[in-house]
Amino acid sequence: MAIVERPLAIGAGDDAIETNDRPLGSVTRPKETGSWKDWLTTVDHKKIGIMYGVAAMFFFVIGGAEALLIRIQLATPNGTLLSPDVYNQVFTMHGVTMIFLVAMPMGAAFTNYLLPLQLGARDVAFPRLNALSFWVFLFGGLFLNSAWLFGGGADGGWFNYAPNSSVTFSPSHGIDFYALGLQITGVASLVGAINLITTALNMRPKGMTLMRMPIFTWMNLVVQFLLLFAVPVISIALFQLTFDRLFDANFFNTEAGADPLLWQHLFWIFGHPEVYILILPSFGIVSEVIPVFSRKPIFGYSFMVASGVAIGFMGWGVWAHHMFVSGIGPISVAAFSLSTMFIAVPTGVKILNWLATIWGGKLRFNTAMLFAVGVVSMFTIGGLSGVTHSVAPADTQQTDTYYIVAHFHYVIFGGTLLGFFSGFYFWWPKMFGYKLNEKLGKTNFWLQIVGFNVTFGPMHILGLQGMSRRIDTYDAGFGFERWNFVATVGAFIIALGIAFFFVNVAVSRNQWIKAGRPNPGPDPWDARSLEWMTASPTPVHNFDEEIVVESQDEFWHRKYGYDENHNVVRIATAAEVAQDGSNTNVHLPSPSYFPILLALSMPIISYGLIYSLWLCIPGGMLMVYSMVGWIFEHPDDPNAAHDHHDDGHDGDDHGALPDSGTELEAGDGDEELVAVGAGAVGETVASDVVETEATDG
Amino acid sequence: MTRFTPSMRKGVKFLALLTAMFVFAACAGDAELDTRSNLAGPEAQSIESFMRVLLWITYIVFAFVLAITVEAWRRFRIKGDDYEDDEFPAQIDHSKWEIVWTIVPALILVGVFVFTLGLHNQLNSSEENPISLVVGDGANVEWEPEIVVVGQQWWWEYQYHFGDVELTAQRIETLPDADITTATQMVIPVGTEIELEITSRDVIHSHWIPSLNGKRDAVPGRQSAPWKIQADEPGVFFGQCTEFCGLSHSRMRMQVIALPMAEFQEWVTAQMEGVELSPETAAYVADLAAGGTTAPEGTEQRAVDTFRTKCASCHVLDGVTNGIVSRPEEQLVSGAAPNLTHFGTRTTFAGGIVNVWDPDTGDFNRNQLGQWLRDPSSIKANFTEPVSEDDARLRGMPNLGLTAQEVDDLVGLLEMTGAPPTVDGDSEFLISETGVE
Amino acid sequence: MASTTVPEAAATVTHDDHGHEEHATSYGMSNNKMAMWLFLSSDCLLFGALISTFLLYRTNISDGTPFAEPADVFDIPFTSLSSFVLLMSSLTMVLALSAVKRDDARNGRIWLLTTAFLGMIFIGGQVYEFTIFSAEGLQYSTNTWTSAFFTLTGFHGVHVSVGILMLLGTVAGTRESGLGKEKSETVELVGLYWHFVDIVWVIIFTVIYLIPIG
Amino acid sequence: MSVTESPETHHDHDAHDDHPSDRSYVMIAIGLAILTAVEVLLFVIEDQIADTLGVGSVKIALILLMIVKFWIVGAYFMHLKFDNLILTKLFISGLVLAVAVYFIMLSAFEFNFWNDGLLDQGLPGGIS
Ligand code: HEA
Ligand code: HEA
Ligand code: CUA
Ligand SMILES: [Cu+2]
Repeated sequence: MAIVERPLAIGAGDDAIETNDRPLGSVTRPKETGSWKDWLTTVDHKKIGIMYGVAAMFFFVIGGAEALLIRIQLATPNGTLLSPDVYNQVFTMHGVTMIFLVAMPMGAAFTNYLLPLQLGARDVAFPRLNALSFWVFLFGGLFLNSAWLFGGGADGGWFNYAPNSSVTFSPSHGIDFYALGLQITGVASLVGAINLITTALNMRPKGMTLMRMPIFTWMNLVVQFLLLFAVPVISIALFQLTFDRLFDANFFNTEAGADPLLWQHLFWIFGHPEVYILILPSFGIVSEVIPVFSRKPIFGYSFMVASGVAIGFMGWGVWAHHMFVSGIGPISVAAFSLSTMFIAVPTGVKILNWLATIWGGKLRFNTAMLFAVGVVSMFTIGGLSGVTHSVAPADTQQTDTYYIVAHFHYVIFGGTLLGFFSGFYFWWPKMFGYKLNEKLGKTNFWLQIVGFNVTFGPMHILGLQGMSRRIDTYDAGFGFERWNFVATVGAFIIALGIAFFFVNVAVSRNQWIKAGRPNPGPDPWDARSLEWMTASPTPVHNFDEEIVVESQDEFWHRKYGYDENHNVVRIATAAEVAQDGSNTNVHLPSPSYFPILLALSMPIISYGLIYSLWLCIPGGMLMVYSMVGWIFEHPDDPNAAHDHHDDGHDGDDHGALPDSGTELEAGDGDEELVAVGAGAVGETVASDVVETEATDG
Repeated sequence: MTRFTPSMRKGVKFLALLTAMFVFAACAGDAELDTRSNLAGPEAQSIESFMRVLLWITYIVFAFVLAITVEAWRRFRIKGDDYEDDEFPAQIDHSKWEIVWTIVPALILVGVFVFTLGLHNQLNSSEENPISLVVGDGANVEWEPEIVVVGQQWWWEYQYHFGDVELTAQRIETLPDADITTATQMVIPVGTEIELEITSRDVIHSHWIPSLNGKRDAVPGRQSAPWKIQADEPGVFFGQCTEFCGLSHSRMRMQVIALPMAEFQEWVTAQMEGVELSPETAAYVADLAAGGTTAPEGTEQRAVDTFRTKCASCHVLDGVTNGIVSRPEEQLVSGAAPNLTHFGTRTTFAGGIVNVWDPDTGDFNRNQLGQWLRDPSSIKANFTEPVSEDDARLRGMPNLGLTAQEVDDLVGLLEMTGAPPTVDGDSEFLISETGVE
Repeated sequence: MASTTVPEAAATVTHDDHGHEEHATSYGMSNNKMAMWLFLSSDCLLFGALISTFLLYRTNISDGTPFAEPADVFDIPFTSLSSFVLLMSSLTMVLALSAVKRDDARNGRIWLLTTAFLGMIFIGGQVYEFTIFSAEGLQYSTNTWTSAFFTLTGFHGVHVSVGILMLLGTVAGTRESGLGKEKSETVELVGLYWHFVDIVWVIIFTVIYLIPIG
Repeated sequence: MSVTESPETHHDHDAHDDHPSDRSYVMIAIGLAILTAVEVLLFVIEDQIADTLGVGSVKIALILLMIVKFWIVGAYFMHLKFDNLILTKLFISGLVLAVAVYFIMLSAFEFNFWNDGLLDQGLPGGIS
């Protein structure tokens, strides 16, 4: 009943699968993966994860370049590199880019790639929606950054307080791009959250109870819940802002009696859970890396899970610590001060449990481990300065100074980003089939960690010396020169360190190719969780057969047992236990054009809202077209490599199964959901039009 | 030794250095905005003493975490890249330890919170301490020291209301005219707790004098929850707007000048009067105010004339703009421009970034004032364009296209508006350096 | 009842050589259904933000209008009627689902169309209310109250409209393939969405229209 | 979502037969209609009640009725009562979170749930 042409089943058609004795790796065999179109239409969670990572890296270079501009401007007093106007755009776009287009999608990259694998699932619950999330995010990010080409980026700071964000005070279109761009990326996060929660809750194989899920998966489940509930809050705030700016609503119009604190509350109700959205994936990575390289199980698994859940939960009750000086009443201030402080308790549990995991272990300090241990100490610095902010009276001196800038770079760079780098080094062989070079990796690490401390360490001092944030210059007389210069030097050391990462990727890849592409094996680190139980790079279908899970750290327990003295003994090698990825008879979800098309319609509509409502018409048509096409496209290409019913279906064992409508395996089900899912997406974007037409007229 | 050990060593040393850096952070500065040294107000001082404790807690916790990491690295790292099959350290029993490190931090934090509450209450309570002042025509008032602080892009206005005005209940637009209005510079009596009513006319700003107390946002449409400052010694205290407020946020500064009671009284008396002009010019102004159209004679009258035609639509200068109702709200988004009556008594202008009096020579800063009048944006970034096609209002001081002659005249006129306040006759002490360039 | 008959202990990804996958999941329900509920629970925060914004500005109506308080504006009998219509559409929705589950496609279709029709009446009522309001001087940009009110009810209206499209889409999309009981999950999901939109209105009706101020 | 839930537990598998019949759906709808009528009635006679019992009682009554209607639709029309408990948990977590968070937010605005909003009481900014 397809009313739209069925997409080509590249790489997943009969031929592609059945003529290969080894199914495709994710990116390693371009010859066999077919053309670049494959990437545009893929619904494979691994490819999507990798694309998330590449896109995030791309934006990281942009955001990093902006950071370097900031640092050059501030290296000396009365810097003149950037005009005040440009400076304001640069730091705003730096913040927005780094938070929404680097740290969040990088988390999504790891989650997408690893969450199904760690569960032992074949894909996420809704592969096409997954592709949609990615494209929506990418186009949203490009849209946001395209503001530079259309008269300048947003200039209101990343939290963009009203009423400075109104047309009167920011007449350029930068903030329209901000509002609509973040709206779009929000759609991506929301769709992703629904998808991944469903996956983690509902797609676990037999035996994989919640309390056997790896901590990485657990932390990301928490993250997805945070997204699920936080995104709508910022959505509304952004809608209100958009309506104020484009259609003369009065949400933040103080002349009409509006209260500007409304924006602050809504933003931070989202914003604080957001910071835990940024950090928890990294906590998850560290919790995977440290046990492997300590050769010990994680210390206190259930406490680690519980503290992660507790952080996620408490994160909802602390938002007003960003508003201690906004003039909310003293009782609120005291209450939020209290709640904020106590987040240090579950976070401390994590830090100390990691230390206890290391303690007494057999520590292999390779690059992944170095980065992970780096997180433990660097995040602690940031967390501790966070505790000094949580003391509301003290925060009245600190807030909006570089002391805050120091805090959040320590937690974000020292926590989130270092964690991601740890993850790169750790999972690279699983993703791409070769290890990254250790020597270059260590150079990367040391440059990064030294540069990072040289950059952001001095900012503590600057802040306490009274240097305000978001200032484009400072005078020589205030005593800020020395440390600002040091910080700038540090920023370039970081840049060098990160350059080493890129060099490392290129060099390692070349070495690997030169060496004839040796396979690192399924389990290069003697690791513990299920993603290591299949070939490297991960075959398209993930696992050859279903894994029945019997314990936490299932893979490890298949490799090792205990002798009568309760000493650990090896009972099997990784190669014996792991699956070789040779199964060719696995049902795969089929690629689709509609996710990318649907995603593409959103920036078009957004340009239309800003520049000319006429453009909304083709945008809207594209949206409707792709939604309809999506719904009527069979999620499974009948030509794809799989047998349905016809060969050897032993229905009796399984009870009476309905024919359709309840086909629950991956790739099967998003038909109905998208009617709603896409409806919701459409709604979010389209409703500004409908909305104002309904109300204006 | 594995090959990465030397770099590890370096790292450890580096981290130790880093810790040391933080510990000595406090010694780094004697800058005007420093939150930790040269504190002159009891609030700022209490915050700092608490901060010192807090920082020590963080140093200790961090040192602990770092020490364990380093010690673990020292003791437990293995050489080479691969494990022997029999190397399986046992896990420590965890429940007991987990309870320890749930409870210990919680106890520390309970302690911190108790002191936080105390300090919080101290900062948010206010005491009654009326002081008696002679205002206007020798009338004596009991003034409960309360100053209205109004932020706008990109300068601060301070209003002193000596009458019986309920400040907290009104929006800034509906407040009656203040008895004294200053810009950029708040003058307060020493040793007295001053209550601040902080608000804004356009976007959110934040008022911050680090030596005296923490900051408080100026939110349009809201009166801040009460905030206060107090200076225990005379002096000039710098401040900076700390909530991002647009283009010239970095150039939105202010000063508090704390004067001993007697000097404060003198200052008040002087501020309650208009500018002192020569009798002829005064008569000329009176004539103009009554609707006369006499042509100006001499520099002073020419300056008055220029001010009345070019400046008075936004600025007030008591004694010069008599008879003119200035309507800044028609020309400016913020709806306010500084009252220039006592321009000369200030130490800074242009949002606190340029000195009125040259700190080296003590002379009136004619050059920069002239520059400002010729082209304000060259000193402080402004939006030079109107808001939009249908809204012609501006943000910041426009370029009025004044001739060199007019600029000179105006500078001369502004120089007549007063001399900086003094403490024991020593005005130099109060002219602190500020400003770009 | 087929939709939930799932064998115990069935797992997700059985790919035995000859096997048909088990269509079963950890919680024994379809992914679609769980996803729908997740979406709805996330929508609670969406509407929560809109409702709180309205509450914050709810007395701020006098600015630029001849009204002193919201009670002067609302036409309660009219709104009660349209609320009633929406509530009854929930009934027709469950009846549709129940018919589809009985494999009674004909009645299923009728009830679905009735539901959509009732939804349209509700939307019509809302459009009418908006027209009246704007004729009385309550435009979108008049004051904070109007902005908040129109945005809240407008968002709800958009939700209802999307629901109507989904209902009509379900009817249209099953013309060829039939609305047999294998489609009951589709109908169920549409129904969940529809009922949610209904309960949001239950809240809006009480909190915005009925609860007196003062 | 409970941590202890194992994937194998499927709670209400045999509960399906308890699904309400069409007849009971109609009865439920009638009940809802009656509740709505009571709500409107309360609104109409609000002044009388307010005189004797205070405005607060009208509000409490209306809110209680709202909750009951909400619950009925959720439990029966949306099947929460008969479906797997996990769905109820997921939905309730969003609902409760929304109510709690926005309640706290409005309280921080000194929004008084039992009296007016704050904006007509002069300037915002105060103690809570
Ligand atoms: C990854 C992101 C991330 C994380 C994880 C955190 C974690 C924390 N943050 Fe941070 N924060 C940000 C990102 C983050 N923050 C950002 C981006 C901003 C600024 C936004 C802006 O203004 O632009 C900000 C701003 C910010 C403020 C507002 C400052 C201001 O503007 O005035 C406050 C105030 O309380 C705060 C507090 C905290 C606290 C208490 C934690 C806690 O979770 C930290 C807990 C961790 C520890 C405490 C360390 C480990 C614990 C132990 C070893 C146990 C022993 C400890 C003790 C006994 C104390 N943060
Ligand atoms: C994920 C979050 C994240 C990350 C990773 C960073 C990374 C960095 N940040 Fe940023 N920052 C924020 C989030 C982040 N920041 C936020 C939210 C704000 C607040 C904004 C606001 O106030 O609104 C902020 C604000 C902020 C300020 C304050 C601006 C102000 O208040 O005026 C400064 C100042 O130094 C700064 C510096 C840096 C530096 C030097 C880095 C470095 O670590 C960057 C290192 C990366 C690179 C250098 C890129 C590497 C690229 C290459 C190696 C390729 C080479 C390419 C070229 C040189 C073109 N950041
Ligand atoms: Cu005013 Cu920043
Ligand atoms: Cu926070």
